[in-house]
Amino acid sequence: MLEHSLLSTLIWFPILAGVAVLAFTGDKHPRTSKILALASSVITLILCSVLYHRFDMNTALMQFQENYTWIPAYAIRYTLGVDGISMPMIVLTCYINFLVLLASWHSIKQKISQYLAAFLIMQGVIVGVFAALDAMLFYVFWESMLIPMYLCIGMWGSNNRFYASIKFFLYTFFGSALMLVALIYLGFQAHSFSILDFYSVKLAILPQLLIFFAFLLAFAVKVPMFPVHTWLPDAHTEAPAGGSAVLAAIMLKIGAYGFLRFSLPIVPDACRHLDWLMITLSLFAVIYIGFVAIVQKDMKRLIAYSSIAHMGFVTLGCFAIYRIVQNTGSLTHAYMSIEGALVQMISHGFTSAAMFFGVGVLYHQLHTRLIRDYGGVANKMPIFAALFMVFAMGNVGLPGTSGFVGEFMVVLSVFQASPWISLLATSTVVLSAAYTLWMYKRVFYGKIINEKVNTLIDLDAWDKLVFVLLALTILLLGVYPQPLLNIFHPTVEHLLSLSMQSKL
Amino acid sequence: MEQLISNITIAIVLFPLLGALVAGLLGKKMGCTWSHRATIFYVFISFVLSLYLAKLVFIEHIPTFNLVVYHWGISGGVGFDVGFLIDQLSVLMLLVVTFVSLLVHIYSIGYMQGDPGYQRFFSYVSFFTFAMLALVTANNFLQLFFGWEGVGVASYLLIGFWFNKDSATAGSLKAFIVNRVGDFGFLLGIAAILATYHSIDYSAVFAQVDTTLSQTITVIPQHPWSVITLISLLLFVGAMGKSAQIPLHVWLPESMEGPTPISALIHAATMVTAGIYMIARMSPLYQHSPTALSVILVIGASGALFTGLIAIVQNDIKRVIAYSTLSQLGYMVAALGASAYTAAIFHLSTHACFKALLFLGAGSVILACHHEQDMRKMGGLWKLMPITYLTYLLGSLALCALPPFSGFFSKDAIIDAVHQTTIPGAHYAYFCVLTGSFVTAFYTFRSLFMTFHQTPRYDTAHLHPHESPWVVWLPLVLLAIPSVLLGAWLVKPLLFDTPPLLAQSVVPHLMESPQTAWSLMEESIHSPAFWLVISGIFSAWLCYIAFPALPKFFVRVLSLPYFILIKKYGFDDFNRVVFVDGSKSLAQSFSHTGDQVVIDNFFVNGSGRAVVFLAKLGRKLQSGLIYHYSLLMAIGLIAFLILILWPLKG
Amino acid sequence: MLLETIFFYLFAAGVVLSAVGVVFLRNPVHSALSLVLAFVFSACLWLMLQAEFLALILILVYVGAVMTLFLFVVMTINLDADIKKQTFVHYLPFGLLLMALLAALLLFVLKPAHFLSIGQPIIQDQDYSNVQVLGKVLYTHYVYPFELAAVLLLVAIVAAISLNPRQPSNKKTQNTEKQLYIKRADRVRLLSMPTEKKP
Amino acid sequence: MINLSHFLILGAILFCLGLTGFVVNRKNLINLLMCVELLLLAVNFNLIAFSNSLNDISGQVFVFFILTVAAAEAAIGLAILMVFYRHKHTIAVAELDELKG
Repeated sequence: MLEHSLLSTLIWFPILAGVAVLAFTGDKHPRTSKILALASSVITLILCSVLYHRFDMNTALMQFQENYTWIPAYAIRYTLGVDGISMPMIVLTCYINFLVLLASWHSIKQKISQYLAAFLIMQGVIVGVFAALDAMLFYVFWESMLIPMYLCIGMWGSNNRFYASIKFFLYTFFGSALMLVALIYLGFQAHSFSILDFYSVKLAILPQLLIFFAFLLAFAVKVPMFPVHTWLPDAHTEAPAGGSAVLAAIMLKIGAYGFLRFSLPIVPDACRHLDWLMITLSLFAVIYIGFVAIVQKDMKRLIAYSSIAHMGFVTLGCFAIYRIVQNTGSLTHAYMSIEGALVQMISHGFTSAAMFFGVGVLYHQLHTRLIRDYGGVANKMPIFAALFMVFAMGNVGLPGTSGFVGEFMVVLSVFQASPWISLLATSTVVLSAAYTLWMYKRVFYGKIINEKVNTLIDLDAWDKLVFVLLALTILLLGVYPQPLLNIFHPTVEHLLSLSMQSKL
Repeated sequence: MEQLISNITIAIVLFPLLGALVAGLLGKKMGCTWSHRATIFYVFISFVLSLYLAKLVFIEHIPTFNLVVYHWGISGGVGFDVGFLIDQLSVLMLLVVTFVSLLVHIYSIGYMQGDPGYQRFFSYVSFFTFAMLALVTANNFLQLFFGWEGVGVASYLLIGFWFNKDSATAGSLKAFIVNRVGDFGFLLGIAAILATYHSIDYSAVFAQVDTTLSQTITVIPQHPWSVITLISLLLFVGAMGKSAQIPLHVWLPESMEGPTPISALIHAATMVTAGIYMIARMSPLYQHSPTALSVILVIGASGALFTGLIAIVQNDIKRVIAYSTLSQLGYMVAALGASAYTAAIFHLSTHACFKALLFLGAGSVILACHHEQDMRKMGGLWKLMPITYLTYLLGSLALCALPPFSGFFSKDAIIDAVHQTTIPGAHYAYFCVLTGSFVTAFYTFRSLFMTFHQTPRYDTAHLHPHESPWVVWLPLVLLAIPSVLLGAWLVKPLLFDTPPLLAQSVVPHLMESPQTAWSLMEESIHSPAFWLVISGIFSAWLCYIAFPALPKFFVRVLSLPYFILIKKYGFDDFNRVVFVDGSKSLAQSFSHTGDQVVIDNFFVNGSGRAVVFLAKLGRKLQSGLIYHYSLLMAIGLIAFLILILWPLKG
Repeated sequence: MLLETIFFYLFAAGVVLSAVGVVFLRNPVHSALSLVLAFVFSACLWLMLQAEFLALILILVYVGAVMTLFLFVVMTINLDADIKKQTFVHYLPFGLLLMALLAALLLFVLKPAHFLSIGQPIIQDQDYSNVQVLGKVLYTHYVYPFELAAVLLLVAIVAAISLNPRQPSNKKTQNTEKQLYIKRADRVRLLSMPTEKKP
Repeated sequence: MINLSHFLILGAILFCLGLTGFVVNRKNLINLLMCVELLLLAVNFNLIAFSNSLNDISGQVFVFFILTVAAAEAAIGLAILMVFYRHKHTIAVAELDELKG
């Protein structure tokens, strides 16, 4: 019974819980709504662990499938299912959302129940995106995901929030419009809207290219890839800490997930033809954005740019496979490339969320995100400084933290595509250290110049819990990533065989 | 037995980490005393266990022990493991690292007394030790890289230990980033190894070396390179960063901003030796690439001479020693370049002892002078601090490579090896290392004379230097012993035995004739190096004891060279202008021009503005004036007429 | 035939000239009168085309009623102020050009060569009664449109009258809306004043 | 020899004149209405000319209706104009831009 409704529960339970929390609007019972939200989040987390334990790691098939008629006239169905790529993403989503709710315990003062509801609903919808196996269902979740995030930025953001929220909305919406066209086209070609049926549709090269670009626009905006990345710094800067965390940790992953779920297996020939484009854009993200991050004056902007740079590794890992296979003649190293990209996705979810929470803690106390307003924070907040150092090192990609695993695997495998690509990608080793640690130095080290820094108080119990959980996760994944790789492996194998098969 | 060794190895590596965690997490609750006790205890256990391993390896001659602890990750048919390799080289390194680290721990009790970050300091130092141990015991490149970066981050934390000091945090950042530049090459080297050998385990890689001798890789079209040369050079870039070779040496002098025990640890046993160790470990690979060896030889020899020259003009006692480290590292790298891997490791070990001694001695002096590091404000301390003086003198003599001190044997082996090698650049390298020995003697004794001899120049009214407490001088004494004896003791087994001591780990260097410590000393009387050292010491005596006005005279006469040396050949300025400012302004232009102006303003907001503009344009059509509408209507009518009449025109 | 031609050109010139007058004369009264003239000449031409009924209708209804209405309105409204504002004519050359183009196009289409087959006007018999023919069609075949036209005229009358309600401005009726929306503050003003001191 | 073409050309010229008046007119609404009358007249010319040439009375029926509608239009148009004038105290075409978007 559970098997056949677990995913639906994971989607709809948080949404219903969010609606229930909304009943306590008006900030009259903040505690009740917090407890309610947290409890439902814990329940979803428990369901996630069930999902993880019952997940069969030896197959690439879709598991926990649910399949109901939805709109029979157009063969649109309510189909859910997870494989080795989407399952970790769902767990990540629930986990990060749990942390967001935990972290908002003290930091959000106004309209708390709406805030909590927004995140619960967002969680359900995002899980829906990852679990949907019907293209139209996917699209519905995909678009509805924007609404809570839009509200989140627009309502709890800082000064420039209207600009940022509109920019965020239009940018991402603009991207997905063409995707809908592509999905409908595919739906008519396949006589079904099931994504799995799309995999077996034969397509000529021209439609493939067009579909590729339609997908590219949608997913590249989400990832975001250079040059459609500029919404991200604005959105992150203005969003509250929790919003930034979800945005960076989960929403960006959806773009990369889209590449893996749609672009690679549905239009493999187009991907093969245009892999140079994707690789170039990825390298741009790594190097160009890395440079841009160095000179940011705003902490959140800096972290946002570093997110873009890290996501560059994900797209690089996804699209380098064609060259790797071409050069080595075997698929084995391409596995490493995609698995590296996947690990990078998960890992970036934790590091970026952690960094955004960290900035949130500072912002909550001093109401400024500018680096120059800080300095010497380590004197007042030693525990926070130590934990933030772990996150910074994760961001830098230090071995032993999760940030290293993905980059290492991608660099190693991409070397076989071309040493030059690898050379350029590896520049992140220097750049990420430069921007992250320079920021760390300016914020945490040095003498206290700004008097307000003297008023900072170190983490309270709730924040400590959040940060310690994150730090442990980051270190654990860095020291022992094999369990994660185990989950990915069969699915990646299947995905690779699909994306290497010509559809002409 | 296997089980025992694996347990011991894991214990050796993990105990310092445990110490770091205990001191770091519980330090506040345990208090200072228990923090240092805990960390010292754990490092001590590591040291003792290392000794036991040494007994097993060197005396009982157990075979090379390769242990896989767990599979870190398996992807694409490649297993990434966490594992340990116990052989002669790693055990030697374990001994060096744990010994020096233990003494540094003990020394720090005195040196760091009263510092608000006392527990944190011990935690960092233990973590540093852990990272270095992980590095030297690694059996694959992944773990090597882990330790490699681990010492990097530990050094970053320790150099920036006094984080309220801007120069310290800047130095730490510089150290980390310069090291990352090296890692850049190192990571690519690992990638190249994986691409070539489909494994990153040492054993698997070395087993396949012979099959890839003629394999080439095309990095630049139409120019195939030997893949081994490429790997060697890439890995060497990493070594350049860690072992502070020109031009990536700039971080090392900056690392003086950290507390002195740390300087000792970084410069002597950990961190900078990582590069040397790595190349020695890779000797089966490097052996097959004369090109790479040539590059290494030239870079190392240049470092040996030119960084030594800088030491002559420094006035900060720690900086003198820091540049001397650079110079000695140059020697080691030159030895590697000359394929004398064993000699490099030999020098590494002796250098670890006497350099730690010198640093800790300098720290003792600094402590006595209330954290004054400028030698111009010292002088005449020998009577006040006899133990420090004596040990410092012994360390200096060892550094100068005078027989029978330990430095002599190792350096002599290096000079000999460089003399014998025939790869391109050998003559230049030989010149450098020979001249370097004069320079070494000169600056070493310059610092000795300026600090301990001459008339006191400190504020005698307020400052009353006295001998440091026992926790400070005990490590000095303990280090002085190997500084004197280690060379004579190790020279024969390392270089002249058959098989040599490290034969299983590194490619042995062929020596002409078996010799003993005594015969080497006898021979040295006839070698140019010996007389250069003597003359160096003598010159220092002339300049700083006999005729103290002489240095000023030289400065005046040789103002241009002096200026160049003071500017450190302009590396720092070059880096600041080109890399720091250059990348900042590049980044600024990317951020401003690229992101804000072109993408955001032109494309993103521009498309928004375009819509508004078009809408305004469209609004203009809706003027509300009837005659405008009618005019448009008329135009439409005419256009429509033309459209239908067009086919009729013919 | 010649006479016919002469008359045609005479009347045509009259129509065109008076149409030019309608367009370009400054004073609206002159324009209106010019339009009357144009109608009269048109009526003459329609007579030549044997549409006697329509020609007469044109004179009676148009000249007699509609144009009178026009003149009436023109004279009711004080147009002096507006006449003075008609100085700007940026569009005039462009408009003329456009119209010339249109005319050229139309002339190209309507040139006699295109109408050789059906171009000849039909000369009816002596006893042909245009009114009769028209009436027959109108009251049989087109009876519903005809009724509709009548209704349309009625509607026009009603509309024209109701659009101009002549209400006296000093009417004494209740404004319910205003009464409902009144507030206390609009009617009463409460003042707090110090009580007067007793002498 | 006068034939259909002549009448049609005359109608075209009248039409152009009426349109010209409509487009370039800056004076007042009344002139506009008069130009509309001219346009209708031009159309009527065509209908009558064709009716005559084709010997089909329908054309004249249409003219009859057009005249009726035009009369109604003139009546309502002028009524609106009067109302307008009472509100705005002007009927200058150049100032009537209430429709502006």
